[in-house]
Amino acid sequence: APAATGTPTVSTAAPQGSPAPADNGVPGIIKATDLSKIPEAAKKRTDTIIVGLTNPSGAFTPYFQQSGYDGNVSSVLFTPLVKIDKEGLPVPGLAEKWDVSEDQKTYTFHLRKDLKFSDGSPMTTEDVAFTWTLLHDKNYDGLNEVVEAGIVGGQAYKEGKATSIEGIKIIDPLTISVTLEDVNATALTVLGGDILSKAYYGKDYIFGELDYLKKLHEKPVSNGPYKLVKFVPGQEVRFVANEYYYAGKPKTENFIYKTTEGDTWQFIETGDTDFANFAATTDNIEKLKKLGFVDMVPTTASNYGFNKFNLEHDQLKDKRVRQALTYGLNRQLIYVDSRQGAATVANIPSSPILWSYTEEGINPYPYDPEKAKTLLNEAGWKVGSDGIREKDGKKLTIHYLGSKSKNTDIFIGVARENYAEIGVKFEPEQFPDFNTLSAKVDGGDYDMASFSTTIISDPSQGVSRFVKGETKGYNNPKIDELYAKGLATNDVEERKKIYHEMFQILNDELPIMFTSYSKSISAYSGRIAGIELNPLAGLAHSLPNWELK
Amino acid sequence: MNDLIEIKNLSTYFSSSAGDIKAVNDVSFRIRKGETVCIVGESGCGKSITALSIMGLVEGPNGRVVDGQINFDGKDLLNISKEQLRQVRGNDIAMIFQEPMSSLNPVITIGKQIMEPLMIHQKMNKKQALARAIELIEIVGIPRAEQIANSYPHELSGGMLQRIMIAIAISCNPKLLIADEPTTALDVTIQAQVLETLRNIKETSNMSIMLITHDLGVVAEMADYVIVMYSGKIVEEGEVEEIFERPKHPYTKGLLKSKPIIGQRQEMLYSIPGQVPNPLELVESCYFHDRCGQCMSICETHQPKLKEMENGHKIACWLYEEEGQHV
Amino acid sequence: MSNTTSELIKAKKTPQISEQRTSLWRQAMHDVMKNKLTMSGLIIVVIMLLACFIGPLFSPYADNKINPAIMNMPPDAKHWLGTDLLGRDVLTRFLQAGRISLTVGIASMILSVFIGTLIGIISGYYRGIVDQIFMRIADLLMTIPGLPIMFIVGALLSDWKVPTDYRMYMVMVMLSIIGWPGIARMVRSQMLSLREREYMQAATVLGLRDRRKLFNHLLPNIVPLLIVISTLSIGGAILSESALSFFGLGVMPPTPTWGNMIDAANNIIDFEQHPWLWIPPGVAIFVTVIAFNIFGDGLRDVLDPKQKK
Amino acid sequence: MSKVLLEVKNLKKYFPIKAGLLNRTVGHVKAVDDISITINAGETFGLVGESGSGKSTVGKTILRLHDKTEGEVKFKGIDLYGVNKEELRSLRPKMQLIFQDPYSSLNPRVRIGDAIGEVMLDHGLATKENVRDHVLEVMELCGLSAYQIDRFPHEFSGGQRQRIGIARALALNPDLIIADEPVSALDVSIQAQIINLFQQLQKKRGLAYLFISHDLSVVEHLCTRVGVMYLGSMMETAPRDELFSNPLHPYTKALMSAIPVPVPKLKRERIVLKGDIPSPANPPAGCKFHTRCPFAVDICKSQKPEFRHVGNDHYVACHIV
Amino acid sequence: MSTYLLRRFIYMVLILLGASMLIFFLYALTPGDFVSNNMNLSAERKAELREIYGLSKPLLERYMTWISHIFQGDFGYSLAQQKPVLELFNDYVWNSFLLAIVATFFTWFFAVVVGVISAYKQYSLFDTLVMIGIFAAMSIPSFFIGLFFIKIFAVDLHLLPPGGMTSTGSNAVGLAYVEDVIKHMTLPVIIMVLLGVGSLTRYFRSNMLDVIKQDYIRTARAKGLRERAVLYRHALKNAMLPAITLVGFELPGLFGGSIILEKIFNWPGIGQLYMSSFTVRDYPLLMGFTMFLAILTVIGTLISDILYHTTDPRVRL
Ligand SMILES: Nc1ncnc2c1ncn2[C@@H]1O[C@H](COP(=O)(O)OP(=O)(O)OP(=O)(O)O)[C@@H](O)[C@H]1O
Ligand SMILES: Nc1ncnc2c1ncn2[C@@H]1O[C@H](COP(=O)(O)OP(=O)(O)OP(=O)(O)O)[C@@H](O)[C@H]1O
Ligand SMILES: [Mg+2]
Ligand SMILES: [Mg+2]
Repeated sequence: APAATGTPTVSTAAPQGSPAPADNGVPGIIKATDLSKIPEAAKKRTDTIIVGLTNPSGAFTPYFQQSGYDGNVSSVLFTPLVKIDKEGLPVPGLAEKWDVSEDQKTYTFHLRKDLKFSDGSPMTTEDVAFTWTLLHDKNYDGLNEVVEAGIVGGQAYKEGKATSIEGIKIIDPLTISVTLEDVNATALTVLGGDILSKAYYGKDYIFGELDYLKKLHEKPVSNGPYKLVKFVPGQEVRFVANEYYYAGKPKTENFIYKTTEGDTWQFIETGDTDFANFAATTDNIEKLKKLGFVDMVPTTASNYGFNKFNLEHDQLKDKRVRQALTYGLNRQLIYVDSRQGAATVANIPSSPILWSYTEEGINPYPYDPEKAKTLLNEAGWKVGSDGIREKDGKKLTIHYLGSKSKNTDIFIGVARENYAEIGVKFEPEQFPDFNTLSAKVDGGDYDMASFSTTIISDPSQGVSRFVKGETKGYNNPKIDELYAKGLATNDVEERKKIYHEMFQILNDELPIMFTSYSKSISAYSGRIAGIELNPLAGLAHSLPNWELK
Repeated sequence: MNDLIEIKNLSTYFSSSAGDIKAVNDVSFRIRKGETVCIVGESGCGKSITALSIMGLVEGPNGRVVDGQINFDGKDLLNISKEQLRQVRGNDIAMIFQEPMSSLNPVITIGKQIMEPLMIHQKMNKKQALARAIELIEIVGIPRAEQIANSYPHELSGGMLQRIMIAIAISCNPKLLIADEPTTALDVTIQAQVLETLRNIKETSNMSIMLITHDLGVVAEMADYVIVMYSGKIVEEGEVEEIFERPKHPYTKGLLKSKPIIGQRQEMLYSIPGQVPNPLELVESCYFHDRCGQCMSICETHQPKLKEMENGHKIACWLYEEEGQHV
Repeated sequence: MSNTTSELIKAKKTPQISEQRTSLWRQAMHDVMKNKLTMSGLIIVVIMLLACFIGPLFSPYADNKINPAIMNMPPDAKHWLGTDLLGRDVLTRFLQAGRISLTVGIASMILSVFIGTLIGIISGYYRGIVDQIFMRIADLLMTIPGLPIMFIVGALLSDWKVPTDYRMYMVMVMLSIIGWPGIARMVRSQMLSLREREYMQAATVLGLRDRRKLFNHLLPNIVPLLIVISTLSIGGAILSESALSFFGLGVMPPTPTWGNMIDAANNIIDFEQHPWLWIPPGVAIFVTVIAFNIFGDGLRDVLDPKQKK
Repeated sequence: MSKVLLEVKNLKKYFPIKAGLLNRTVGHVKAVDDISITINAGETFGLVGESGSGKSTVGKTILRLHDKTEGEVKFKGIDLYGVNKEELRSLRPKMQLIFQDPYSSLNPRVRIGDAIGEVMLDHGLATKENVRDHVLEVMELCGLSAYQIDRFPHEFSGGQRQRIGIARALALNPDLIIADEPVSALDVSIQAQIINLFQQLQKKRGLAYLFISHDLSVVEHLCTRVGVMYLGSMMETAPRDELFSNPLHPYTKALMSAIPVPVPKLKRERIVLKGDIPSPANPPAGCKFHTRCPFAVDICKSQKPEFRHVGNDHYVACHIV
Repeated sequence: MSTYLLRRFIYMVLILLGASMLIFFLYALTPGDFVSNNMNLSAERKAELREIYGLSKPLLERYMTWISHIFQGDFGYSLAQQKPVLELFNDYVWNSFLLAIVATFFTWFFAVVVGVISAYKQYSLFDTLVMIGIFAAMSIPSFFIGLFFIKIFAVDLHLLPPGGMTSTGSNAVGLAYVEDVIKHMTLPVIIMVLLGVGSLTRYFRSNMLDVIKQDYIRTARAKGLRERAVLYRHALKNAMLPAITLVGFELPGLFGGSIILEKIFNWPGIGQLYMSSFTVRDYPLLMGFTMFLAILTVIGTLISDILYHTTDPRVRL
């Protein structure tokens, strides 16, 4: 999955390339009703599929990208060692299989036979070792977590104390093992990422000098289903099927990412693109149905939205206040009704589509102003003469930060009324872009701020923010302990239990206010067959099977 | 008849929000071949508008010629098509304006500006036109003609520009040259030069000149025939000696008396009291009555008509009404 | 007999000593009334102002009250312009929005005209180093694209804890930061040309005090220019506010402005399916800007001395 | 009555000529080039010359509307260039300027009563209470009617505006009025009214005038002494009668003969000068007039003639006199 | 002459230096930086990255490095795009330029023609309609009219493409390519012209009104010139003169891109890139681009001055 950067709570367009199968009561695929309505422009394309994508920058080397959109491109170009299935569980990619040692610290990957890069050169474990090593370079400025996986000797290499990484061992051209300092349940997927050709990307490599790579970003040598043909900045990225792809040449000869900005209605309608995601509002669904020529698949994103509380502010240190603020807010109206069902209310830090999700023992915090009032009273906040609660002469004010979007507008509109009712003064502030907002949050000048997480493929990612002071002002040793436990085992059932326990604690303590899981609808031309959507792995997951009828 | 042009009952009005301004109010006169007719009068009395009416250049949308005839060459200039009128302009009738500095296009060379009428009316080609333009510049007495032809108006002095204007005007040998205060903006010594140029040209080409001025000295020097206007009407006209030696209208008299003359110093100058009436507030009366020392009661209620008296002297004044009737 | 005395006699005949002071302004108003186009501009402006400032008082739908029961309803007898996605009455919001938009337009106009005029006058009147400094600052501001400046101002004001309810004032400030250099230049060049007028030389010869020269002689002569700039820049400011809304730098929701109302409908779905959301603010911006422009243009003609005899 | 009121010695005023992208000074217009004038109280000094000869610049430089380049200006014995701004302001009421153009010298947005009154207020010659009476007084003196006090300049004719300008100057009770072509923008019939007014006021108030004009006939009518300028330099000065009966400088002669006389068919012997007035930025060497002078000899081209006294208080700058 | 140019040049450098400081410190003041953008990074990693990017150095030092690089023609390396800034300009600026130059051409063309005619027919019905049209065009928010046009002309009528610069996947070359681009730029150009033509038309109209009142126009008529020659030969030339100086001021606009329109029409221009770089605080690109515009502005002013001094014979050197 692309290493997407943090995004504000909601963006009008649903995250690219992250659809999920139908579940959660939403009916599954809705088939196109009238294929004759397919626009001429689309009909003319017989061997090409076009998908919209916000402008990628041209940095197509995996691990060296700053923008998630470049990740979307490289996910078509590269296939990882280990893929993730729809529920977030690992499945073989370029690695045919893998073994985990008794102590769960050593992983041995077995590559498939006869793997080739797009230039025809063979791919071996040399390449794997090279890739892992490269990411430990002291000047590596990318966003990958391989270093955090804690390979034995990794840190020494990074500091220049060793010329190679001790924990990486090439056993033969098809077998490689890696040893970690500690057990880490996410290590398999982290290490099982994309592999760079050593012959190509490592030709000029000297420790500490990565600048030479920059010249290669736009000319990738890859191993995924498609090869790069041409990148036209601001316009499109063109691919052609890779004849060396391990699973055989993909069924459609050409694939194009067309640069589009935000809402892509016009391109779907005119047939300029074949695939797009929309927020799952009834309006959108109606419109898509009316188009008649698209298949629709509703999906829930694998992330969650939340309102960050500033726990360093006195009034928010009290759990009851946080709970009251949650009860006192009509989340159903804000996230579900006014969005015409394009989201559901969230109560735990995990998406409904992940295996870790549960509603058991979880308080849904239904909208209940009376309950909120009671809680506030209990917490000592009494209604003052102007209707605003106060305690020790201090008014109960919530200084809210949100970034510019229609959904923030809605939130502010509702929250202002809801909070007035329970005697809380609501002072909203909106920022033109996410960066200003996050700078403001970093500065601590807020009470509540809206965010959403990036794609979560492992439950640990959803809770890592509550661990070891990551959330300022929140410190719960029990959570720290559970978190460590959750990572220290590879047993899914055991992990489930651990995470459910964590979710219950977090749901009660509310270090943040859980807000929503956004739902989107993927729409694609009815004449494409073979689409199978995996919100955790992007389009690349089933792309080789896409076929134009 | 050797009349070149005859203006009959010309009236030109400007409409304004407060009503019509009768800039030219029922004016009739004629100009003979080879004659210089001077029109004098105070600022705003309608001299320029008379000239512009003849040229068909009264500017819309407010101004319009409401009545009259302008007979020239057997045609009524007010009744011919725009295209025909354009053929007359600059070709048969040419005009020079008061401000030489602003009357020439600042971004086009002098030579080109002289060549334009030649190419339009005389159908000359560029080369011929240029040669003729240089010739014309020499005719009006400017040295270094070729160099001048290539320069822009701002590089020349006012006197030179006015002579260039004359060159443009005479380029197509017009039958009538209208000069609207051609020397007012110039210094006396330069004025003398320009007037001399005009005189020379007139002598050599026998064209008629309609000279507009408010300087009685210039009139005396140039005119054969003088027309005195006041508030849009002709109040007196006649041969130049007649007017200067035997002025009849109190206004003409006043004008002649109020100008100091070197060597004829008086203790106090004579001055016509008051000021010209507001053109919007004119009522049936002699328009000069409230400034007139000899104002009678009839002057305040009735307008005198222009009547011919002895020696072709015409005058519009109630003082002479009886005299006139005797003739 | 000199005419001086004769005029004096005439003057004595006139009974009243001082007739009523004819006002330039009354004259201007009179001329405006006669120009149909200008007048229609003025009438529209007045109607807009009245509707927006008084209209909401008659609305049965309280300030921004959300009503989940009637979200996204098309216009009907109860809600003449329908409701928005939170069930708020569009008409009420539209009128309130007009109040804000017009206030923002007018206030930011006043602010930028004030700053621009002040700096323009100081620069043009004193010239020299002061002028140099101000004009170079203006140059610089005009060199640099407005957007980062706006982002920064927005962020700074937020850091300075300007209450969010005053975001409207922030928009005004931002608009005037962008707006003043142009105005200052115009005023300055006007000042420079006024300085050279003969009547200003006359004022110097007469030994008038500086203050009087400035306030009685120079200022009244730039007033017509200012009026024109002002009316034109009100329209500009209303438009700019909508552009600011596009970037999220505008007035903060839920406070409506025409700009953010139209921006909220800035997507194909609303465009197609909820036209009642964008037509009113769109038309209002359009009509108001036209009205102010036409009115300003007409005023310019009226106040232009060249147009008079 | 021969007290010296104004003394101008060797006054020079050069204007820089700016050109090019950087506004660099590429030369100087020698608008006034070494001019000396003395005016006694109650006297009228006429300054004639053609357009661009520097007459206005003389006037404005005397009043410190421009800075001088060189020379000395003494008014009532006070060096005008030696005083500071505030002192100068307090001296201003005694020396006034009347402009050529009655249309542009009045602020279109100031009522004439205010225009006349404000100067009195600013110089403490009247108080807010009595200023109106004072204004009416001067207006009456200048032949303006009381009912016009609250009107704006555009409601007046040219002649009336010139009166307003005069009234405004007179309100300060000056000793010297510099009149810069005050009648040349006016019609003949109105010219006479204004000239008469000038004369009357001089009688009543004992004013001295520096009367600038290009019209010799007006100057002859009004002035006691006359100076003739050409290209920034004085060519000839003399008492009026002396000058008009015995003009010495060829330029003066040419000027006089060029004036059209309102007598038709009068055959005068006339000196028509050749050529144009040279540019003051680049004046001819030697005698500045030699390029147009019908009598020029070799020495005129090379040597600047001295400004000499030739008797009868008559000064002239010419080699051949 | 050479000292002129030298002084002029020094003045330009000074202004640019001032601009560079202003630009640098303005961006430095802007809250957030490239690193703070990523919520997933730990505080240590953030510090590490800031070190790598040189964001942790003192402000003044950063400014000095930046400006000295600029003087060497090095505008830096874009953090988000992983490419040298100048290369990025090269990728995007020309697209913006294409749009702007075509739009500017038509804007001027229509402004001149309409301005001349409506001045000539002042107060006529045509003039009034033009005035209203001008104001109308001036009073539409650009993003809105963009959406409107896409909906009508692209989605509903299928007349023109809804956005982008070329048909996706097209391999057209030569004339076919040109045709493709023309089709794609039609809508944005129309909108740019609509938005820009108003004020320019007004400008020409009022210039023209001034000019046709001049004496030399009357002279031209008195010479017997045809009305068309009077208008287009004598009047227009004079009316254009003050506008010529505007040409220089258009320069930065030609390369500056249009943030809103490029976004709406998916035009691969620099304005869009600027906007997206802004949201991630890609300072090298932002500062480089702003500086680039400042340089263009200064050059534009110079060009204006030169044009002013060369086109009008009255002010020629
Ligand atoms: N375009 C116009 N609009 C309205 N009134 C006009 C216009 N042109 C001239 N007039 C009026 O027509 C009358 C005559 O003007 P005209 O220009 O003929 O006077 P003139 O005798 O030439 O004066 P001057 O000596 O000042 O040139 C004046 O009262 C003037 O106000
Ligand atoms: N402010 C100025 N800057 C530059 N040059 C000037 C300035 N004022 C006058 N001059 C020049 O100085 C010379 C003398 O001008 P001045 O106005 O004194 O002449 P004048 O005799 O008053 O002429 P006129 O009769 O036209 O009023 C002219 O060449 C003029 O161009
Ligand atoms: Mg005239
Ligand atoms: Mg002068």
